Amino acid sequence: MKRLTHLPTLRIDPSQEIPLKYNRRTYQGVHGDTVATALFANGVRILARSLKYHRPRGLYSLDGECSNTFMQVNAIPNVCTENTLLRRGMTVEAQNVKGTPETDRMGFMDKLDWAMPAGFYYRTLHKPARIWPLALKQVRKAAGLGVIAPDFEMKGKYDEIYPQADVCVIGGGPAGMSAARAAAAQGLRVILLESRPWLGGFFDYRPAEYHDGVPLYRRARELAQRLEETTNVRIFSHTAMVGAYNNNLITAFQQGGPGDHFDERYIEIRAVSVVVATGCIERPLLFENNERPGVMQIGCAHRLARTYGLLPGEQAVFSIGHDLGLEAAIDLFDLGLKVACVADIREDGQDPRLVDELAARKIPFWRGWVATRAHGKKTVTKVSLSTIPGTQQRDFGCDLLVASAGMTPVTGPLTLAQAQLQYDLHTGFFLPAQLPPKVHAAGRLLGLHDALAIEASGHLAGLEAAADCGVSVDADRQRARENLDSRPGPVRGCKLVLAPVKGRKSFICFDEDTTIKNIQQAIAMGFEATELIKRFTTAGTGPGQGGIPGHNLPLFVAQYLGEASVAAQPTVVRAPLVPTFLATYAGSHHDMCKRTPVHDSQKQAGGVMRRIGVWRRARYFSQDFSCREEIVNVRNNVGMLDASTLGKFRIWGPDALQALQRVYVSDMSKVSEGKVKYSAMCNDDGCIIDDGVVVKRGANDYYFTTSTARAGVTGEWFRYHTRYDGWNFSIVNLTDAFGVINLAGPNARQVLEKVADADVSNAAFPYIGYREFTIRDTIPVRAMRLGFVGELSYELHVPSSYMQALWDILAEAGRELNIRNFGVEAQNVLRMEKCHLIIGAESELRTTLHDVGLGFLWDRTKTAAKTVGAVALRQTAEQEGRLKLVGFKMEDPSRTPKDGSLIVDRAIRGYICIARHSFTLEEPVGLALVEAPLNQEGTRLEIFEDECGDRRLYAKVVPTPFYDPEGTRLRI
Amino acid sequence: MFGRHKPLWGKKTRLKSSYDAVIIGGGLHGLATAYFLARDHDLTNVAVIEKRYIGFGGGGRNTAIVRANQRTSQNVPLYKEALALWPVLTRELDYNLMFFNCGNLNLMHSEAAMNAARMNVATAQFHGVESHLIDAKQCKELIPALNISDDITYPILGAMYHPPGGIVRHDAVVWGLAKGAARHGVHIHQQTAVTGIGVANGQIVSVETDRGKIHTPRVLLAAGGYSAAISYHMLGIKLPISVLTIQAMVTQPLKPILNHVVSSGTYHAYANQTLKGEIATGAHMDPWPNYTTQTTAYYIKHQAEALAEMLPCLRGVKFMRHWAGLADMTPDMAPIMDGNAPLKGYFMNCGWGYFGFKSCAAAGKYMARFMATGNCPDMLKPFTLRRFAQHRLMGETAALMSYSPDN
Amino acid sequence: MALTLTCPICGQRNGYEFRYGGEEKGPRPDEEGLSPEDWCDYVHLNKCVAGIQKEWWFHRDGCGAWFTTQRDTTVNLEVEQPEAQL
Amino acid sequence: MNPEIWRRSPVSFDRRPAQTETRDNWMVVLKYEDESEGPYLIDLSPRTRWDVQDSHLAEIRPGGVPIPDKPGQCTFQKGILVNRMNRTQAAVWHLTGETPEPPAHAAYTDVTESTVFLALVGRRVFAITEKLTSLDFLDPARSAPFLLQGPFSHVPCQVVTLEKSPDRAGILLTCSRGYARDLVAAILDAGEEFGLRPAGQIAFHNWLEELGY
Repeated sequence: MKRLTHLPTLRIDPSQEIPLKYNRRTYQGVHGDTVATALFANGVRILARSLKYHRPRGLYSLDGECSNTFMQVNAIPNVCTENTLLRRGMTVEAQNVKGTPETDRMGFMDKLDWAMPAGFYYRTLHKPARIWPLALKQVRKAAGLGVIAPDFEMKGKYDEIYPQADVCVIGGGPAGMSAARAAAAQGLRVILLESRPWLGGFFDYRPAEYHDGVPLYRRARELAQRLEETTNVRIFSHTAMVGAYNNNLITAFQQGGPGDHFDERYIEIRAVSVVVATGCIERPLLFENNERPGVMQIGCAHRLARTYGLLPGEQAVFSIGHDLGLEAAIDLFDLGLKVACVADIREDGQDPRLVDELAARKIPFWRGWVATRAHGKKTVTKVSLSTIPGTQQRDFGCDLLVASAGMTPVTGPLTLAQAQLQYDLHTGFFLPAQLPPKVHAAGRLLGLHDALAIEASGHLAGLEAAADCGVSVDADRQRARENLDSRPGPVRGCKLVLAPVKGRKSFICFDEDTTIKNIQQAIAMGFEATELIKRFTTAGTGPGQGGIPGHNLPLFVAQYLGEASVAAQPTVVRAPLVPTFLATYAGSHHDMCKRTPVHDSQKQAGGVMRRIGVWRRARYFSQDFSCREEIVNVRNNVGMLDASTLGKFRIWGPDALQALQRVYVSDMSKVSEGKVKYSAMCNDDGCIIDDGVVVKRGANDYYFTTSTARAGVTGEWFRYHTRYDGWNFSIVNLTDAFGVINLAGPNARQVLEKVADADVSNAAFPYIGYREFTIRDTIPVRAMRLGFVGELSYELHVPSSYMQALWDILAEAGRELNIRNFGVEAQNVLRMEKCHLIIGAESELRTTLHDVGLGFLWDRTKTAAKTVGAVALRQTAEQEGRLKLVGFKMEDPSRTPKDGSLIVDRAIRGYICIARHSFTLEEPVGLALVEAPLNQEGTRLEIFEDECGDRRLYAKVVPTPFYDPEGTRLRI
Repeated sequence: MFGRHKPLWGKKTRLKSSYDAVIIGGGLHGLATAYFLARDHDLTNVAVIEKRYIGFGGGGRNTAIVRANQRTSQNVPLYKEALALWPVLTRELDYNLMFFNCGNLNLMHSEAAMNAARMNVATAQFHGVESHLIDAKQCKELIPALNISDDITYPILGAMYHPPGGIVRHDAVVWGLAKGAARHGVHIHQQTAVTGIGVANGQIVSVETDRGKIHTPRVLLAAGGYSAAISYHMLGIKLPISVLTIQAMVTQPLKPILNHVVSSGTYHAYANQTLKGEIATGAHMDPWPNYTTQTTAYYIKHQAEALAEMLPCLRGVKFMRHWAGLADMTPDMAPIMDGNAPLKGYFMNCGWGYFGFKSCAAAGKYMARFMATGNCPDMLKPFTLRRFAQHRLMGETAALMSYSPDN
Repeated sequence: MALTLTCPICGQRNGYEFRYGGEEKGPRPDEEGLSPEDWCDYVHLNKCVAGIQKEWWFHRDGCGAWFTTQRDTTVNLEVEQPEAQL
Repeated sequence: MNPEIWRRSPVSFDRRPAQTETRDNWMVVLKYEDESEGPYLIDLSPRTRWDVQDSHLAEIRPGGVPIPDKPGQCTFQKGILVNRMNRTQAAVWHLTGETPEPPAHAAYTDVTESTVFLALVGRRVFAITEKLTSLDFLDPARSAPFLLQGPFSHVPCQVVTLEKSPDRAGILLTCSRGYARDLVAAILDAGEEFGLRPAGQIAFHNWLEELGY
């Protein structure tokens, strides 16, 4: 097809050819083409088949309002080819067809519409019940459009940015550009978003006069150039605005061009004020076969020629309701299109100059006529026109029917910003009755058509937005308002919704193949709210969302129900306003995770790393996940564990003790220097949420530890529970400041005494002692003698920068003893043998301090402290029927039950929190939460494992701890 | 084949001045209770009062997932019965609820999670509900699109696989139950707002609406996310509820790619493919109470990040619609089903959070029995409101609580 | 996001930077003599106001301040400047 | 002190150092090979940082520098940057000079080891940061230096804008030490298109000098 190559409005470069592969054939497009325009240039008219009826579909609009031009591009499904720029190396395939869109073997579906009224699947396919599974398979196969392969890999770079703006202008047409310019002139930071690859909006492609002989397209380029030169305006072109959230958070995504470091990027803008200048799209005209290829909207036909250099057809009929249709007919005629007839729905109100121009070209112009039917099996061959009441009718042969009921404003951004829309009788638009604070609307979407009025309205909106930012613009604003008032206001809109049609195939929603008849069926079944009709008929729920039916559906429903059209409520619009790749939303997505100071050496030593909360930790040090060697080594020799993830805090100040009393269950006034105190924290339910140790380092000055999980929230927990008290205390989170090594095992002292600059003998540094000393004259450590794993052990807190050095020093010192690492799982088994608790493992949401046997930690006399959880602890102290923590051993020691197995009788009575074969005790041991009275010592527990069938395991409740009940090994 | 298109839930009726029972809320639970009151207890002089249109709330906003693999032995039997009711209701209501019995995979990303899941699996099996633990390789066999490599934020170690679950067309449930209830004579009053509840001598006597007063001895509060506010504003009864928004979104429609419901608590994400071919996926809740049903940029991005890791092929698919609904969360993530307390004739069925869809049929059945007989069925006893003051939280979630919206 | 909050220290920020700390219920009740019902009222029960409520927030990702603010739960907007706490 | 016992920064760049020095058992890189002309990412983690908390902050002068009155404000004198965090808390960052002795006053906590400390300086720094955070380092209502506390690459950070001018722009930031590696990776990834490279202490001091500090 020959291109018009010399139009000044072109956005293509005909000299740069780009090949594309479509359905295994190679075609040539040119630089600037979209995939669909390139195919159109090659004579391809049927671009897709519809979802349900497999009807042929072609170019209808160029802005992605429906799925008519959806294809698979480079194995990506559902690519809207009408606004996807053609790039080198593209492979394009039709989707949802058997064969090609031209010869889809599923085309017969179009004849079966009688069997598929609105919601037919709710009323059929289940009788008899056995057909449903079969029908289900067919339904799934038929549904959906494109195909994605399970192993598909999305190529390209996806980025994200979070720019700040005073004013964000949505829409880079004349109004948007004027608004941006006005706000920028006030020195504000302005962001302008434009969905097309260039600025200009509906001026861009039109040769009609702007003012003083300057054509609109030239004016658009002038405005754009000036804006591009303004340093405080940031222009994002080829950027679709997709979301608007409270307080003007705007999201958008931009497609990368040559020179960009991204293929697409997600943009999230926090703006003080927003101007919406998104203009209009066209309201589809409803008639029989209104979506037949060859039927297209005004802008589509006009822009095909003016932007892409492609005449949209040879012989055209226009059935329109807006002056843009007349203008397009005239311009396209001048470019070589034969125009059989222009039918205008409107009886009057046309721009007389356009009417004269039509007459000058001898183009038949019929007022009060409208298309009622497009003929032609696959593409348009003939059109029936009739008068609005349907009294007269005439047919015209043609291959192009330019059809449009009128304009409809692009209000998506406004509704997302919470504007309530109302039907406006003059324009026939759904317009915001009242705009949300700091949101402004400008330009054509308000119904303006006059070029100067559009710019003036943009200018005013820009100033209004500037005023929101605190700039004083009163005088300018007054002038701008007067200027706008001096220009023509909104034009009267065409109200016709439905031509006088017969037939069954007038489509209100293309994507879902929803016809007018379907809507009537839904209403007959009691669905009267538009939103329910939408759900029942699925109109407007397809890929194009409300793009095609958004305006017509509520109008049609209101008219059909005989309500005044002012009562019509538009259906809900939802983000994203333009379908957006998950890849784009995901953006660069940096995974942020904490590493301990010895992360690398742990890994090098064979550590199998696991993510635990915000940290990565070494869980095992061999592929033997029972950790036998690690465990045996700690029991008999000495091992080292990286416990750096423990929460660590300093709390001090005159009221520090009161704060400790509030959150810890014990009497913290008993914390003394040189000794650690173990205690627990509960929530208000009395449920244990944390345990750890506290030491006193000076007057009103404490250092304490929390579990890894609580490290991030302990500071706020203290502040929260003291928020009414006005206490004077300070707290610093030192979790990351110290690495922690747990040096554990009967030989631990032999290692430590080699390197410590202090006496670490049992006498000088006994169990539950706290000491501060240096290692090798250099490394300061805070050392605690604890026994979480049940052996002599030292918990060494060391400045993080020295952690690796200390680790290496200890490893070296312990080399002759064969010291070795142990990981989190070995620790887990070791402490379980000792029945030391891990919160969350042996406790759950409803487990109190009493339930885990730690009730003795609670000091019930310190009521004045109002300790968190104390009330619940008091009220549940003697409560019956609670889940209690018990230790158990197996009747048959050859078999260790799996964690999570149930304790049952005729009902479920509890579950196993943890059970392991103990290498130390040479039999399985475990801890379970069981309903009292099953917690009595000696009780036989019946264990129900997953997949156990009728088999049961049996255990017996035994005293705890299993290992070293006297605790002598901690004290050696 | 279809004959005339008749109104599904009868003609619009006048609001009578007296009903035997008034149900506040034309959602899943309200309509289900109305249906079972009529079906099982001959209580047909019943009004369902709906402020907007039926299914406006959670009924039309949930992502349609059904399952019976909950954690506690109080919950599992209830959900088990609910699951079994879908085919029964399809037949009884003569309305295809489109139960797609595709099975659910709940992914686990740590050894501890696998062990915790085993407790759920064992609980299900103990109650005769099919559920299994499977490893990562088996997950991949079921869902070829799944990424089971180690190079994602939370590598997948396995899953809890629950074959009897799946998805049910949520709108159809609303419409079908409305149809069934109306067929038995229940009046469904849409666009009717309850403005007050009348009490005399500790007994419910009436319900005020913007269309007039209704005398009734029984009222059921089943207003979903709005229940707690109604309870406090109209009766001064505070509930242990926080109302949060929960968001969901769908992609453009695809040919079948996902044949199961897949979810991950760690990623705060779940996904399933609707019968229309869209990937429906949901996220966690916004952690602050509100009644807006606003969506957020944060969550659609989060959701994309999560799915891009779990199901990387979906990076090439586009989100097209994002919405939100209200979830009335209780501290223990289990509902409140109670009645005749603290007022005689006052029944409540709320606090369902985001589990209200999968349970509605069974909950409606037992609430109807409770309302009709005045005796609380054993099935509902654990769900009493009094459990919070009695320090008997249910263990539906194992996670520890701190102060938060749900405490 | 659907929520921004004005931190008394850091100014207006994205709501996800904060942790919600519950409805304002006043200081902790005295421990002794508190009945289970009164305890439950303080710890678990909420008014769930559909309208303006006074509530607690913590600027978790920022300055670490706890503060109260008045927010309209039907539109998710603050209605007044927050009251600073520590 | 044993000089053979090395302290380690949480940051290690995958670059060859060209010039190093030892300072308090830290091995500090003064210059990397092929630093190019910026923008630069510089590891300042060995630099001393103190947390100061007190109900009467006005009475405390860390290193002789007054603590600013209002949260978000900073003073930068004698190589010491003092950032007011909230009503009772300030951060003190020693940017130049020898390692100071921690004051005996209870209000001080040495938090050098708690955080990773980075400088991001040079051309197009804010084009890099806008890829990682929505914090507004160019807020016209604030003049440098000023402190923002908020998420940067999803991690809570303290960020001081030291200079806004496009050519010499620069920020300093700290966050929990454990995030160092992922944070550095995120910044370098975001800065790749702008030629961001790791640099040593000399580049940082040159930059401070250019700014006239």
